[in-house]
Amino acid sequence: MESLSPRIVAFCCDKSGYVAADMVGKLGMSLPESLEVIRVPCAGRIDAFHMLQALENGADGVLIFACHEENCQSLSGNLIVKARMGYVYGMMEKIGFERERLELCNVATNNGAKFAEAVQRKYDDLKRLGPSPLK
Amino acid sequence: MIKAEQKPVEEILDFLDPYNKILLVGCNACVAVCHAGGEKEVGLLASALRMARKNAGKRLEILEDCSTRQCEPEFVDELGEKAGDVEAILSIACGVGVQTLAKRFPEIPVYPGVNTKFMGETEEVGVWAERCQACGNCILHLTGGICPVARCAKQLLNGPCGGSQEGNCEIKKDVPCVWQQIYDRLKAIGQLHRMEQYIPAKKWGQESRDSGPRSIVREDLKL
Amino acid sequence: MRDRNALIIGGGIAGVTVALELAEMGISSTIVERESRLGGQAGVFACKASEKCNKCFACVVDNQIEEVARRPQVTIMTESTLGGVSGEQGRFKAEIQSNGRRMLLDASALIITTGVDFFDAKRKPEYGYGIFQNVITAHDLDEMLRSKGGVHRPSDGGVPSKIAFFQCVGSRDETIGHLWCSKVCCAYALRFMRTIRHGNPEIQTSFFYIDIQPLGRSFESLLQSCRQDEGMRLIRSLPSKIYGQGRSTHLRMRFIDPPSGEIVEEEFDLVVLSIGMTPRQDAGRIANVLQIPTNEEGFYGSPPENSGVFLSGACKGPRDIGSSMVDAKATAQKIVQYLGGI
Amino acid sequence: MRSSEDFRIAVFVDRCEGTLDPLLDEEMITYISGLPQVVFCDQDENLSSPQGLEKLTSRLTTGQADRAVIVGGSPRVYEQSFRRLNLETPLNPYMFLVANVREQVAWAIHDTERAREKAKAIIAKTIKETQFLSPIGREKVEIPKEALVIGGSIVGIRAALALAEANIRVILLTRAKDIGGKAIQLAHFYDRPDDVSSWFMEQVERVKNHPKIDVKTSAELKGIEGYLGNYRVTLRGPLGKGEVVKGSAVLLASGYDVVPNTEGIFGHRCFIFPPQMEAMLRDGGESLKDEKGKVIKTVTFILDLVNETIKIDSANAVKNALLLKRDHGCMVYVVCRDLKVSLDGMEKQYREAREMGVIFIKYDNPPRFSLVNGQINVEVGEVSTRMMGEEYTVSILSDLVVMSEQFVPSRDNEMLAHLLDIPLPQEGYLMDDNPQFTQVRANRRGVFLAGGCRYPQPLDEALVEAEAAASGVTELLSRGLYEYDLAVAEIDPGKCAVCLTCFRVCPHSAIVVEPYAEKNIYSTGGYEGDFKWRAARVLPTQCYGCGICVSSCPTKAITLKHLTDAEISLQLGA
Repeated sequence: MESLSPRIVAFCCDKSGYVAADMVGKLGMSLPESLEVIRVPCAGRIDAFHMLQALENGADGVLIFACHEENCQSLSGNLIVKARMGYVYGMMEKIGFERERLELCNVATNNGAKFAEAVQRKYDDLKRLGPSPLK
Repeated sequence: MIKAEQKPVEEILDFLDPYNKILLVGCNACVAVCHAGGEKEVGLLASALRMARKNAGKRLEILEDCSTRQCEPEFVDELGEKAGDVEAILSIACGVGVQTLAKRFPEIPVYPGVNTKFMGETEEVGVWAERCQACGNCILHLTGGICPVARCAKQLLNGPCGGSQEGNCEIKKDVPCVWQQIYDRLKAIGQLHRMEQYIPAKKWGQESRDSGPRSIVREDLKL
Repeated sequence: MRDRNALIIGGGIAGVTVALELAEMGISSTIVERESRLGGQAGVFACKASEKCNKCFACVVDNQIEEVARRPQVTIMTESTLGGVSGEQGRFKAEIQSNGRRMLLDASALIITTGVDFFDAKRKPEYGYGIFQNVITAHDLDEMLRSKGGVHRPSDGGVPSKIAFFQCVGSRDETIGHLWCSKVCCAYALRFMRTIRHGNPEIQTSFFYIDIQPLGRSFESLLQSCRQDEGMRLIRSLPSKIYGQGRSTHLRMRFIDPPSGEIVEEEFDLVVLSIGMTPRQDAGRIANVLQIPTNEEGFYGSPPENSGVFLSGACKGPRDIGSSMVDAKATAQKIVQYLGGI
Repeated sequence: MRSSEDFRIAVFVDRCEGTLDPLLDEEMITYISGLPQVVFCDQDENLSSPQGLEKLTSRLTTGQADRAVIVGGSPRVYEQSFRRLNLETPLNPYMFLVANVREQVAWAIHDTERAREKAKAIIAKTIKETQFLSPIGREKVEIPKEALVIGGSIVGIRAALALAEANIRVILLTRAKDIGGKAIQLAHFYDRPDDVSSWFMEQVERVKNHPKIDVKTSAELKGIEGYLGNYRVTLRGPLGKGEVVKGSAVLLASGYDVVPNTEGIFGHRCFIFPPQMEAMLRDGGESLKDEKGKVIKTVTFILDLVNETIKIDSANAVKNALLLKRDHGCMVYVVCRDLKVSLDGMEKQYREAREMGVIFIKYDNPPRFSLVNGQINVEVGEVSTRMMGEEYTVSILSDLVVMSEQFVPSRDNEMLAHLLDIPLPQEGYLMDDNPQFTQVRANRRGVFLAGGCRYPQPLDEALVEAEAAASGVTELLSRGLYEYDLAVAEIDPGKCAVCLTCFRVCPHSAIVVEPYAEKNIYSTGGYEGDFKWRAARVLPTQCYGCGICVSSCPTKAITLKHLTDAEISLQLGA
């Protein structure tokens, strides 16, 4: 049954994404159980290596929840992770992963609804796309 | 320092195709500084290669390591044990490191994972520019500290070509003409007269690598 | 050195920020908040980012509330109100009603951060708030964005295709005696338009105004991006009345089209009223209790110097989140000076 | 590292006042208790309450466990209550991990069976993750109650006074020959009757005579270095050898610049700028006269050709229009795109001005200027006079045209941004408007800014900002000590390639490159004596623990103590 429930790794900045994730339930919205939330102090903590590692360990998709541009407590953490994603996209293309399997989503602490929506959209995308080529 | 950049991963995959177990070795010196071959890059490349091979249905086992400096025999020796049971070595050090490995492990094929580009300077994070060609006979004292050998597309030694336009190079239009820069610099330091000083053609055959590989021998340091 | 504890009346963004700042300076405080949660009006605002942050500061409110709960120096009393104050300056005894109980609190400084009420849009019946389902206030839109993540028509839940934003509803309006500008509404409405257009580029938006009022440092770039967006019309005109059309959810309005000077009619399927800020209903009572002056508009004027009573935030006059916070920090500095420094 | 068998993990299950009951049934508790290395599994109805935490503390004093996992709500909740209650647990606070099974599981996965499975997976992973925990210490540094204020404008003056009144010693630096700035140009406040110059002189006197304030004029900045508690500013001295002044924190109040707007008929005697208008109103008698002694009857203010989104000119124009009308009987026109009334009390003044006969004209197309018999003719189309698509223009023959000057970023901003390593966005004002910095704080701990160096603001708002920035400084200095967790990045100098990447990417200027390493990548040591290699080093007082440097380091020489790569890898299922 695994193929029915895409495994999504969500890196969540503690200043925005993680708080938004906590808010989802409070709004009465839901999250798929195959979502794995990884709390990081800033999106800039996430290296290209972590994104690849998530894929290598069987994630069907990787979401990165960072603060909106010009709203990062570390000024550029969200821009840095975006730049690193550029590198990973290039690599993914060459090693046989669809680009849709990695996405950046900018949220604020109070964006619970946006968080839930982004996860659901990715979930649906990944279902359409099928399981990770590694499976 | 030496600047390098990662080879296209498909090229690496191509020459690794016959192997099932390799050693991937980085170098924590120059290539680490330019983010092409340090310990972090070892992890990144290894992960990407494993996935590509898994995708292709041909698993690849990768041992990972990173030398302190791959151009030193002692540091390379430390790899001995790991190298013992792999079919090939992928080095993401500069070309020097690859050769040090090849010399040290005569039985094992060694492949380069980066393209060694030039000796250069860091302009900002992620941007490096060529500054020295190791021509073997420095003329920077004549050119205001700006090297026409490394930075002029035509390696002209006595002023710009006719194609220098509005201070830019005619071959690489977004790059400043180095002779314009040399002129400005000499003017700024009050040495404009050096523009008139003739720089003789370089003896490529004697000083540079055209006469074959060079070596430096310091008798006073040799043991 | 005097006793150093402060009583903060009002747990909106200004009150919370004063408490946080004082806590960092080693001064303990009690926040008395009438509602069941901290944050006040701004506590339910939504993020108004588009492709980047539009500097609405709503997220900062959430951060500050979470932060203040971490401070051992801050006591938070919700569902509580100030009854009366006795004692001399610097040694106040405040009577607090909390969940039906009365209690007396000592305080060396009193800080009023009671904020504002929003204008009741029903007082402008010509705009049809409370009559037409698809006429909402900016405050309603904020809550909608916060809880649903997107904009929809209340009548049928559909995504609107044309939204009109009316400025100065309850501000700059002599007919209701509101001779003040609420300062924040232009920027808020423009940010709404940016965030809505970012999420749903097919929605057309129109902004009806008297004068565009700048707010804060980023306003210039906000205004530029609005002017450049073809899906946003900035119309210097205020419609006089909104008409419903039988069973249709669409709303018709008449206004002077500035480029031509002609009276035109246009239909929209969602109207957002930028309701202004008004003095709190009980502002007069608190002013009496604490003997602080109110100005002609009904907002608080400065209390006498060295009285130990301080004002902060929008209770002095309309303010946005950002300037309320700056004001609260400045107030904290005044309090620490009053209490003898660090 | 010890083998994982040695770990003894305490599990505290927070039932969150019954809300987690469906999830945390008996089977779940048995499951948790049965996980490897779990020495006990306690339950509490409300773990984040003082009572709950007290129980947790006493349970841990038995020393049975050396690390703990809390199963319950969001980690943010427990971090909050731990800090609030200043909890002294027998375990280091960094020996705890939280398995969040409430917000993101119980509340967000509505099928109980699925939620339970998810909770189990999260708990098991968290238990495993405890193997990477290690205690993280806390340190403190002394912070002298001294601050540096840069900029001698009224904003700097107000900030210096606010600090001094809070018992902080202040050195006020200004490059000018005397303190003052642009506020001295004003004749009147817009919102109160007081005389600006006497108010202003009083402020200046207070600063100059304050025992805690040291004013240094003609102070040219040469360099700024240091960190919270120890900022050092080098001043350019006469003989190249500069004086060094010290402060625990830096408050920038360096203001903005003004350039003349040369549109219109620049240079004509009837064509003046707002400061000249202020001067005329300050010095003029009952009737205002121009340079040639001619009585001024008609004055036109031109707004919004520059500074369209700044309120200063608009407020001053309304204020002066009222004065010209009331005290001097002038005919006054205010020509603007949008009249800015978003200042306290301004709408009323605007109305008053209109009632008194000041004429406000709003344009879409900029006005045109011409000379007619020694007067300036201002031609402008008023938007509300448009009819049938035609615009009617008005001509205003003016004795005086008051043209706004353009406010621009100070020419010092570039130097200050460079010296202090704070952002200088394209528009040229310091820092950006990033809400996380709540306007007055810079990215570098201990640096604050206020007033015109951020952007030009009306006097009253700038003064509030000055005090707000002062409060930021006061907070940091209030205890005389700065205490911080060492939950920061740490660099292994032996692995550092001194590539400077971290130094360059650190958003908080928390990394320095110093000679302190016994060895580095280029040498394995063996040097005699005091020789030390240069390597990057994190200043823990400045570090916010964001981890950007960690993931940028090409040699993996940097560790984020509270979230190592190993922990992330484990969570990723490696």
